[in-house]
Order: sequence, then structure tokens, then C-alpha cells
Amino acid sequence: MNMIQAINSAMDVMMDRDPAVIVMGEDVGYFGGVFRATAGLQAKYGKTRVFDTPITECGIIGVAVGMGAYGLRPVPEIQFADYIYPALDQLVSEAARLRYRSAGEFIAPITVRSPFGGGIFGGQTHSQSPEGIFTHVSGIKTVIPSTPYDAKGLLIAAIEDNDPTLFFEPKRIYNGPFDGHWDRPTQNWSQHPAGAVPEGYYKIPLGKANVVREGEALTILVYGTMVHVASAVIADAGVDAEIIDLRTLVPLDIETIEASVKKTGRCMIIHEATRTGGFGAELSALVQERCFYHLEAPIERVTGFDTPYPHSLEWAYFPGPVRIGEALKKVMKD
Amino acid sequence: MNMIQAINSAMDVMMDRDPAVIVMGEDVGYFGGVFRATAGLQAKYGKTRVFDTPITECGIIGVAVGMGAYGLRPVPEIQFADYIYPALDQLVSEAARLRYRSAGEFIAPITVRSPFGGGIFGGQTHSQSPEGIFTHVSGIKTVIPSTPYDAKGLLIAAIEDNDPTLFFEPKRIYNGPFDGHWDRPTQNWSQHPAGAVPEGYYKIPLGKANVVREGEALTILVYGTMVHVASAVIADAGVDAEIIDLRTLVPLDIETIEASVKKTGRCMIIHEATRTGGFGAELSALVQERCFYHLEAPIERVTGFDTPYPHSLEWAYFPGPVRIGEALKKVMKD
Amino acid sequence: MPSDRPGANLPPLSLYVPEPRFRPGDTVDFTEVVLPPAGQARRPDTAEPAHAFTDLAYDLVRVLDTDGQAVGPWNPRLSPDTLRDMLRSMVTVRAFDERMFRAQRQGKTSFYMKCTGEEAVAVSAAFALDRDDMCFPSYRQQGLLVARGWSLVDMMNQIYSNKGDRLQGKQLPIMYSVRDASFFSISGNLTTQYPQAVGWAMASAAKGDTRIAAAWCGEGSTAEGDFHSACTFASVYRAPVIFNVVNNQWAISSFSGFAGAEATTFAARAIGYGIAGLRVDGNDALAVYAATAWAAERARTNQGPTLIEHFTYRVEGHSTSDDPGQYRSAGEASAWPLGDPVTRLKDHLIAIDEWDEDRHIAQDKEIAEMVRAAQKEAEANGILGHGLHQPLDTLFDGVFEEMPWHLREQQAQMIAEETASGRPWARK
Amino acid sequence: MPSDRPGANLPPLSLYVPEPRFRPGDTVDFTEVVLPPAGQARRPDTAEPAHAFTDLAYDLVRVLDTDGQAVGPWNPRLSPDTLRDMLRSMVTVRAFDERMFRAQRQGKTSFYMKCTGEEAVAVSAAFALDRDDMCFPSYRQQGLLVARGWSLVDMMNQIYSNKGDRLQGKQLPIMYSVRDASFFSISGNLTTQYPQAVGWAMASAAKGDTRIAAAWCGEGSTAEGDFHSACTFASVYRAPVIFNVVNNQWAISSFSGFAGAEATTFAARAIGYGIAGLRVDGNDALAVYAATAWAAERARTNQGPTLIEHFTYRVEGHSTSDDPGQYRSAGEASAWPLGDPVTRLKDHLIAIDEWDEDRHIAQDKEIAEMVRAAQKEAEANGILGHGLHQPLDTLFDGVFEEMPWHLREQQAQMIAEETASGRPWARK
Ligand SMILES: Cc1ncc(C[n+]2csc(CCOP(=O)(O)OP(=O)(O)O)c2C)c(N)n1
Ligand SMILES: Cc1ncc(C[n+]2csc(CCOP(=O)(O)OP(=O)(O)O)c2C)c(N)n1
Ligand SMILES: [Mg+2]
Ligand SMILES: [Mg+2]
Repeated sequence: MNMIQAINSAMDVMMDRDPAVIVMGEDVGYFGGVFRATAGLQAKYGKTRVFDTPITECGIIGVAVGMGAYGLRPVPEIQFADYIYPALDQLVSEAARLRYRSAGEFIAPITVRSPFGGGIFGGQTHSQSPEGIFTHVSGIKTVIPSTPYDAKGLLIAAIEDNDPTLFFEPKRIYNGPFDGHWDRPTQNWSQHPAGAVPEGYYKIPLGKANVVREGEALTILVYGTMVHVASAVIADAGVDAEIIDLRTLVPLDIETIEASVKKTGRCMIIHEATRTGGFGAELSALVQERCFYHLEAPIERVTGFDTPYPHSLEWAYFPGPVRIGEALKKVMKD
Repeated sequence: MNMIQAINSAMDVMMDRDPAVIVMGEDVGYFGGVFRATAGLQAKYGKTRVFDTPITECGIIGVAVGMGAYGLRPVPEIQFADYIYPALDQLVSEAARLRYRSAGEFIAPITVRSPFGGGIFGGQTHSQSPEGIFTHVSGIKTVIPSTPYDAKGLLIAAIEDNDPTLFFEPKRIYNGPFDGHWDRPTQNWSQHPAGAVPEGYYKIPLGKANVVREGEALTILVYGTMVHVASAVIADAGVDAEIIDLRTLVPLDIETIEASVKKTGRCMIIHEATRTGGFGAELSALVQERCFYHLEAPIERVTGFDTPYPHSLEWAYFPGPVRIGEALKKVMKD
Repeated sequence: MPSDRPGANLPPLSLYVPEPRFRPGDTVDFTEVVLPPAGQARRPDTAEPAHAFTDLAYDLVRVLDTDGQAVGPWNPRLSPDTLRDMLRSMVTVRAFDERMFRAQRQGKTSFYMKCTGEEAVAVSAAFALDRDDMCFPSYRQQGLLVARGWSLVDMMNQIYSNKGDRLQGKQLPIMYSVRDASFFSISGNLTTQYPQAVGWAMASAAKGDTRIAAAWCGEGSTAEGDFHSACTFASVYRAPVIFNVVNNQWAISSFSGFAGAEATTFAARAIGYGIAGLRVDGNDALAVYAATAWAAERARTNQGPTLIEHFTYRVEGHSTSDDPGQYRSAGEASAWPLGDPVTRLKDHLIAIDEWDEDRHIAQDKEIAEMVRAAQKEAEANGILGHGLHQPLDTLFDGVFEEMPWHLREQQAQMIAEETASGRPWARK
Repeated sequence: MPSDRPGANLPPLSLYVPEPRFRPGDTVDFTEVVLPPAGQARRPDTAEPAHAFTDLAYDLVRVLDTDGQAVGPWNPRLSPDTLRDMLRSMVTVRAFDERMFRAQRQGKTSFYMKCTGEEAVAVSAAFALDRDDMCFPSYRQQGLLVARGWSLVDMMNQIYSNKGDRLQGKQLPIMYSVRDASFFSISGNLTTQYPQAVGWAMASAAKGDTRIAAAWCGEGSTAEGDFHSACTFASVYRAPVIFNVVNNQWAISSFSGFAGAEATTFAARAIGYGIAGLRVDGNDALAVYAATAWAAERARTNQGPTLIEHFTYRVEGHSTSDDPGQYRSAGEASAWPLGDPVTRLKDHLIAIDEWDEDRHIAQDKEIAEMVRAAQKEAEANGILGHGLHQPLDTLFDGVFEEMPWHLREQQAQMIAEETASGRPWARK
């Protein structure tokens, strides 16, 4: 399966198991979503469980919160993560706060799916990575898969979870992993081991990272598309890096991170989002606080620049192999 | 002057100097704002320059952006920072992006004033410190004053600035500085040197921090209310700290920070906002990146907890003298 | 900028900025307010489509006439017992408001909001809805809880954030949450409850349930985008929901003109979405009851949403934080021609010989006593600021279902802080 | 959950979910679409208050009748020269769309969006507005630029993100910004331009200027909260703004029922706010012109905002990214009873003896040639993906007026990266 199919399968499995699961969003019904992630679900489960919505992200999330309070488990889609901002108040002031402010009387067990990230010439409003806004908000979980296998297992876990969860899908790797070389041919998921996705139910717990490569020389903290870019750079460079795919940003798997950095003594953090105040800042702060006496070099952040995502210069913006390679040299120096 | 009066004076001075400056927001007109920050302005400058608005933060900012594109310099008020979320899309996707996406054809020279922070038993929707959401967004400046003198000078600079600026006002210290001891009587600004505010025009440049105390033992990075809390703790503890009031978070005065930490070798960061992904994370990452070889102890973050701001336990949430004192011990250890 | 541009032969534009008719010091004169007589508005069948009665969005459904008689097609013909129950609830709400307002002034809590003059809006709705219909209120519908017989002590515990507070002191006073009374957790952010109510109603419909949802917001709050999202969703999916817009004419210091009242009614918003709209005398308990029952019947028979504008007046300040004398004429409340909802219902009961002044006085006293007793009981659980009412570590409960490591660490840190403070657990 | 609850004697609710009448494979039959004949809708004086003509929100302003004659009170009586200019603009837009769509298909750029079938909506508006009235378009009003005589080469440069692109390749293709043509920077986020247009109009009014603003959005986009904020502000301050809702019946794959079209018209939204509303045949260039001119006159005389619903049909896919054959019947476009706006204007000119088929064919050829020449000129500046068209460091221009240290550092880093890459400046 490619990642779209895996995501589709997760929803299919959950809709089949639990009549409370419903899917809603702009164009998700008959059409099956602009990226086809919900294809076939309306035909299978009917219009009252899979339906198109008016174009109001505020309404989509607000309605989902109300449905959640009733006892459903809505899985709303926000068509592009860049369009999540009109829903911010409903996510931050409502979904994230409901359990707390009602001392558990009402909950918002919603899973908001949204494709994010650049690398498809989408320009500044089809490319953003806004996860750093949400990781700062108490009461919301943030999950980002990097393979079809993970996407399915994590999405099932998110749907079963009783807290509001943002599930950001790295759209650049929907069809296949991406090594960061935009001008080279790309692989399909069928050629990748994590493209082998079981048909049925399985889950990957939220809050557990995945060590995609063990190593001794440095620790690389990464998620989404950048897992593959980082892996390719490391393979090329022949550095014995430990690459940790975070999978869940909140709650974070701090144990795995801490153990790794204490072992390697060096740390590099990579994300596509703008640098200042990105989730990389939190990772850097945490690693520094917990592994200070083990660090042999400054922690390096490799990120998108603090500009909007440009259209034509998108590969100059993207934290690709060259940027990662330069940072790698720095973090491995002395 | 207290801080409210200083802020009022800044708007007064700017409205008098520049007919393009207009003030708008919920209850800012005849009533002069729920905190009285705009008192008297409508009577002086008329209803077409100072007016109440419908209760739609999205509309307030959207309209301000349009007015800015026309050539005005709107100074919209968001009644509480907790209510800025419905305006997020207009701030992030519009105000912050307009200059960039139009290659300078259109700009959004707006200054969004909003009271923020806790300590007034306002509960979770009148206490938040959302600055960390905006410091992650490219194209927006974030300014936070800590005294009446600074508030006036910075607000004038913000209004004159041609970029969209968020001006967060620490409401806990509107009337006087606060040492963090909620159960002790508070000072008035009239008893504080920075309460002496000139009547006329002056400005404090954006992007320049203020070293409120020079010292050798450690560097404390702080802004808003916490400047005073930190100062009181340091005075009590008798530690020779260098306290840097950041004043502007973006753009940040990195030179002052870097020079200080390189001198002291220790760094503590304090803010009231929730910890994970707060602006303190960025500060910690930056200091670590730039001063790694000078650091003698881990950088400490002292922050609000990763919970909503509670009502009755607000002083347990607030990063007060005890929390700061504990962190101080840690950062000064060995 | 305009000066150097062509078109100077055109007349200049000007910006209109609304202004209320009366400001502090002005003499109030409401003779211009047009009030259709009671009994005049027609009552369409609940099966009629919304576009067949758009006139009602500009009319005013009224049942109680100037003689205290219930007249016209909207007369809900309630039993005297029900009427007395409604009156009792309204009187209780008012007494509750007065005591809690005073408690705040006495420093026993941080904040309070009254609904004086608007008691009928919530109380009558509660009587007209089924008890398990889900309410998504704003902060001024305490009447729903009172009318549903919810414990006053429990409400006061919340106001005092004391150890009896089921919400563990987490919320600002009056931001109740009472699942057992089908009363949704109140949000500080205006109008967010509107799309949530639609979502709840859609879920109920999707499940073949029979319960409907009702939401409330102030006229000022209709300007928020959530209001529009909610109306759009409700219209598209014909959700079984009742939207109540409480037009009490003020939003803190801003009169309803800043929400658009000069251009049309708030009930007319419904017409924009093609949903049913009613404009009701909000100070007429029978009219509110009738309109709510009618809207509930439409919802329950899959006829979809109804928006009801309750035309009323906010008699007191916005909350304990403001002084209305600074922005409006003190004379407005008494001059307001729709009168007082409690008095009007009382007068009706007297007019039909089911009540008298003595009983009313006696009931006032009895209720005052009951509220005072409740207050005493609640205060035995503590008042805000006096002592630590919630175990400190509850601060971290409910952020997530299970506490992740970072909150556990912060919780431990806080407890260590308390110990370090030298006055552990006594800090508050 | 519902199963164990009381009220089981009530009939169950059900959730209504809209469904378009035709899906792929269905035979299209539009006979149910009621179209009032041309010339029938009344034309109120522009000084009349909005509530005096709410019927027009449900009517359809049409000028061109089935014989190609301009009839009725809305006939704008334009000179043949103006009519020919309008036709020429519309034909140019269509030719431009076709070429640029094809360019995208040929891999010369990343994205394109046509407005086929909707050319009258933007072109006629541009003719009816003053050239310095400020337009806040969505992505489907390229007709405004063409009608205002803006350079096709400049537009194409933007589409190709090439070195002639004034926007420095920063924006997705077609997200133009043309201050010199009073055309606001297009946003990717739907409907954000609506409150901005109101703000611009309010500023113009506050300054005693004479210029008005006009905004456009699709019918699907009316659901966003910004739409509501804009209408509320415009109503409150009587802003000199024209709201255009282009009801082309589809929003990507979602038919207009998901924006509320089954319950009422989009023009009726205006009634909800007490502002003027018109429903117009969007494929009738003269009707669009007349409605825009009427609304502009209202705005310019301080009568406030007007909302115009342009009833039209999106003939092509949403953009280059979708295939409409997957969600709607292929027969819709040709069966759509309001016809093609270009053909209708052409037929009118022929009917009044001011045009003929030969001239039309000749003009088609000439315009195709002109567009082709423009394309050639633009492509000489480069196409997307072929080479570095913008100096790399422009990536950092315009985030702020002055570049702060962190962007300067990042800029330096990027340039160092290029050098390190071993293929400096040739990366793209
Ligand atoms: C999103 C948001 N913006 C602003 C506020 C501040 N605020 C609280 S109540 C209020 C006025 C509401 O007026 P109205 O809707 O008429 O209700 P009323 O108080 O009259 O019952 C305002 C502006 C808020 N709570 N939430
Ligand atoms: C805030 C936001 N949400 C979603 C989108 C994705 N999107 C782009 S166009 C579109 C459909 C708009 O339909 P309509 O308003 O009818 O305009 P049309 O394309 O028909 O001209 C959607 C959902 C977006 N651009 N912005
Ligand atoms: Mg009100
Ligand atoms: Mg459309």
C-alpha cells in the first residue's frame, strides 16, 4: 500500500469496527478527498457516516467537537494543513480544553487528519508545516507518520484515543519515500518494506518513537518526510547515526531520545517547518536540559527558513541533503 | 503614569501626529476599553478614527488588514489575548504574508494590541500567554513591554513600523510592578522609576533588549510581568545575575543575549506561557547553539505548566518566586 | 492616499459609525420602539417550510397582553401548576443572582454575571424542552440549571471554586458544566458552542436518537464566525437544533447596533440561511415557552433548525467587572417597554386567579431563605482564596485522559516547590 | 448512546445529507431550474433602502433575452463600442485560459485555474467599476485584469514564476497581485479578502475618498467565517463595498447544496444582514454590468454595501488538479440553460447589427495569435523548473520591510549551501 491507501485502510478498519467513527470534510464524500484518502468510504458506509461539508474549517472542527461530546468519534479532514487556522479557536479553546474545563464530563475524541509539508510546488498555502503551533497547546496530541505501515497503525491508535489528536500527513511521501533529491526519480512504497501494510486491525501506540537506524556517532531526531531525507543523507555520508523517527510529537518519547543522546553525545534535529519556535526548538531545549553533561557538540537544528514557503524556489527553502550535510559536518566536528 | 495611561498616551501621540492612525476594537470607543486603554480617544479624535466593532476578531483583523492596504495604520485591540485565535488566519495567512506574497505591493502596517498573561484570577480564558504561537510565524513581530516607559516607547515604534506587530500587554502589571508574591501588597507605578513617562513623542526601537540589571553570575532572559518577578527573586537571593528584558521577541536582540551568556556561562529563561514549545524553547535552542562552549550548566527554563491556566490554583500554576528560586539553585549548582 | 487622485468631482464618501440613542445623562424615551400587541403574530404549522413565514422574523411573538391575559395562537395553554413552577424558577434565579453578585462584592469569589431581566429566556426554554435535550448555553443561562432543578449548592460550589466544586476550581465562576442536567460545559470564548450544538444535533440525528440540541448566544456574539458556520451546517444538514439569540441590546458597553441591529432584526439572520426564524418577546415567559416548544417540534419531526431572537434588555451591568453607568443612560432599564419578566408572569397568574401578592411575597421570602441556606452550605466548602480547596496535584488532571511523562514531571516539580516553599500545601 | 434512553415512543431523527441531482453517468435534465424571463425583474432606485427590494434576492436579473435583445429596466444601454470591448475581453480571457491550461499540461508550470463559462462575471464588473475602484478577487477573476487592459505577458510571467515575474516566483501561479490595476494580492486561503475589502472601503469612506471596493468569492467559500465578519462589518458601518458571490454551482467536487443552496439563494444572505441583495444571471454580460453599476452607485452615494449573487456554471474542472468527470455528469455544462456568456454577448451584438460571424472568427484568430505571442514573450523569460529565474537570495526579501539578523543569517547559510552543493546557483 502507499500511504494514502494505508490511511484509507485505517479509517475503513475503524469504521467497520466502531459505528461511532464518522468521516467528514471538504470533498471527502462522493469524490473521496482531493488526495483520495477517503475514496470508497462513502459508498461502503453511507452518507450519514462519510460526508462532504461546507467550506468552513471552524465549522468542521466545531461540529466534530459537538459530535464527540455526543459520543461519536469524528475523523474530520482539513484539506491542507495551511487551512487549519480558521479552526484554531475550536481546536485550542475547545477541543483541547473540553476535558479539563469540564473535569472530564465532556471529551473531544476527535482525530483531525490533514496533509502537510511542501515539496509539491504548492506555494505558500499548500506547503506549510504548522505542527509547532499545536505542540505548544496543552491538551492536544500531535502525530506524524513517515511510512504507510506507521500511518495506518498510528491513525488507528489516534482514532481510538479519547483525546483530540492532530494527524499530519506528509503529503510529499504519499506515494513513495523521498530522499530529498527533487531532481532524481522517486521510489514507490511498493519497493519499501514499510509499504507492506496488513489489511486488518493493528495499532502503533501514540508516544512511542521508532529507532529507524541504530548508531553510535550521533542522534538524529526527525519525523515525517524528513525521516527519509535524513536516512538518505546518512547512508551517503556513511556516518553511524542513530535515527529516531519521533512519530508522536506530543506526547514525546523522551526516554528513547534521552538514552540515545546520552549514548552518542551529539544531536541533530530536522524539520521542514520554519525554524524560529518550531518543534525543533523544544527538542533542542529538552535534549540540552537532560543530556547537557553528555553533549560533545552543540545540538544542530536543520529546518525550513523563516520565510513563507516559496513557489519557484521551493527547493532552496526545503531542508534538503546539502543543508543536512552541512549541519552533519558541524555536529560531527571535534 | 501607569501602564494603561502610557499605552493610552502612545496612541494619543500617534493619532495626533499621523491622521492615518486609527483605533478599533470591542468596546474601545465611547467606553474606552474594558481596561480603559483607549479612554478619551474617541472624544478627542472622533468616531471615524476610534470606534467600537462587532464581536468578531477575524473581522477586526481582516478589516484592519484592508485598511492597512489602503494606507491607514490601524491599531486594533483584541480584548484578551485568549480571544485572538478566531483571528489567527487573518494574522498568519494574511497580515504576516501580504508583503511577501505581493513582493511589497501591499503591506499590513497594523499593530494589534492585546492584554495577556494571568495573575488576576481570570481563569483559563482571561490569562493565556499565546506569544509562542506567533513567534513561530514568519512575517509578524512580537513586542512585550514590562514598564510604562517601555510600553509607550515600544507602542509608538510598533505603530510607526510598516510590518504587522503584535503588542502583548502584561495586564498583571498594568497598575504596578509585581514581585510574584500574590499575597503581599503591590506597588504602584508611581513609586517606580519607569513610571515616569514623558508626555510627548519618543520611541524605543523594536529588536533592542534592555539589560535591567548587569551581573556576572548568570543571565536571565525574561519579558513582561516576569521581569519584575525575576528581579525580586534575584534581589532576595543576592545573586549577581544579569537580567535581560527582551522587549521584542521577534526580531530578537541576539547580540545582547549572546554577549551576556558568553560572559556569565549560565542562563535561565522565564515565561508564564506553557512550557512545551513556548518561546523559551527557542531561546534555549539559540543560546545553546551560540554559547555551547561557554555554558557551565544546563540552561534552565522556568515556565507555566503544560495545562490550561486554572482558576483557583492560579498561584500554583504561575511561575512564581519558589519555582524561579529552585531553578536558580539548579543553574548555579557547580 | 486620496488627495492626489482623480474623481474629485464625485461627492466624498463618509464612514457611518453607529451610536446608541441614549448615553449617560440622557433622558430615555422608548416611544419609537414599535411593539406589536400580544396575540397578533400568526403561528404557522410546524410542518410549514421556513420560507413560508419569513414575516415572523420581523414580527414579535407575544402572548401576555397588558392586562396580564394570555392571548392569541401562540398561547401555550400551560397548567397553573406549570406556570407557578416557572415563576418559582425565575424568582429563584433572580435571588440566586443577587446573592452571588453580593458574594463577589464581598470578596468571596473573583467574578459573577447576572441575568436580571432575562430570566424568562432560559427558564421558559428549559420548561419547553425535554430534560435530556442537550443545552449549549452561553454564560447567561443559569436559568436552565435552576429550572431543571439542579442543585444551587453545586452551582455555588463552582462559583466559589471550593472543595465541593466538581470542576475542581478549574473554571472561572459561572462557567458551569452539568452533564447530568444535559448542560454543556460553558466556554469563555464566545459562540464556540454554536457549531458544537449543531454537531451534537447532527450526531443525534445520525444515530436515530430523539433528543435535540439548543444553543444560546448574545446578540453581540452573533458576529463571530462560529455563528455563521453553525447556521450554514444546520441549514445544509437540517440539523435538529434550536439557535437562541438573546438580544438584550448590549454587549458589554457596545449597543446592538454594533452587531447589526440598525439594519435588521437578528431573527432575520435565519432568512439568510433559509432556516426558520422567529422574533419573540423575551420578557414574556409564555411567548418564549411557545416559541421553544414550536421550534422543538420542528426539530423533532426532522423539519430542521429554528433561530429564535429573544428581544429583551440587560438590566444590570455586563458582569461584576463593569459599571453600566459609564456607557448608557441609567433610565433605560426602567423605561424599557417590555417590562419585567417576573412581574409579567406573576401578574398573569394573578389575573387568572391562580396567585396573589401575599403568596408571592411569601414565596420571595421562602426562596431568599433557601438561597441563603444554600449559600451557607456552599461556603462551608470554602470560598475562593481561603485555603487550598483542591489537592494541588489536581491541577494536572484532565489535560489528557492519561497523564504523559511531561505532566507527571511538572506535577512532581510543583509538589517539590510546595515543599521547598517552607509552607507546603498552605500556599493558598 | 441512544439505545438505553427514554423517549423511545418518539419517531427517530434522521440526518439529511445533500446530494447533487446528477452524478457521472446520469443524464442531465435541467427543466426543473426555474429561470425568470429577461427584462422581468424590477430595478429599484439606488436610493431605496435594502429592505424595500428583498424580492430581488430570489429573482434573477436578466437583460439578454432569447432573441439576443437587451430588454427591461436593467438594460444598461451600453454603446456598441463598449459591448465590443467587453466581448473582446471575454474572448481574450478564454483564449488565455486555454493556452495557460495547456502550458500547465505541457509541464511548463505547476498549476492553473480556468474561469470558462464565468467570463462575464469579472469582465462586466471591470467595465462597470471605475478603474481605481479596488478589487479583492478570488482566484477566478482573471477577467478583471484582462478587462482593465493589464499585460498578458505580465500575468504569464507570474504563472511561469520566471524572471519577469514581479512577484519573484513567490506565489502559486494565478495568485496575481497588481496594484497598478487596483487588483489586490490574491490569497490561497478562501474568503480572507472579504473583510479586507470592507476594511479598504471603510478606510476610503473615513478619508472622504470616492473610490469603492469590490470583493469576489465562490458560493462554496461563503461558508467561511470571514464572509460573515465581512457582511456584519459592512452592514454596521454601511461600507462602500460590493460583495460578489460567484455561484458556479461547484466547489471542487462539492455541489452548491453543501454551501446551503438547497435552502435558499446566496443573494438571500444579504437579507440576513439587512443589506442590499441581487441575484443576477451571471452568464448575461449586460445583467452583470447593470447590477454592478447599480451597486457601485449605491456605494458611491453612501447607501452602503450590496451583495450580488452571480448565477453561473463552472464549465471546466476546478483547476488543473482535478477531473470533474469523477464527480459530476459530463452533460451538465452543455445542458446548463443559461448558456455561454461569450456566445450570448456575441449574439446580442449580431442581433443589433453591430457584429457578425466573420468578424468574430477573425477576432478569435487575432486574439489567439496575440495570446500566443504573449506566451512566447513570457516563455523567453523562462518557465517553471527550467533554471534559476530569481536570484536565490530574493527568497528572504519581503518577509519584513528590513531584514532582521536571523533572516540575514539564514540567507547567508543558503548561499553557503549553494556553494557547498558543488553546483552553485544551478540547483534549480
Ligand atoms: C471570542 C471572544 N471575544 C471577546 C470576548 C469578550 N466578551 C465577553 S462577553 C462579551 C460581550 C458579549 O455580548 P452579547 O453576545 O450581547 O452577550 P451578553 O453579554 O449581552 O449576554 C465580550 C465582548 C469573549 N469572551 N470571547
Ligand atoms: C480556507 C481554505 N479552505 C479550503 C481551501 C481549499 N479549496 C480551494 S478552492 C476550494 C473550493 C472553493 O469553491 P467555491 O468557493 O465555490 O469557488 P470556485 O472554485 O467554484 O470558484 C477549496 C475547498 C482553501 N483554499 N482555503
Ligand atoms: Mg447582549
Ligand atoms: Mg463554486
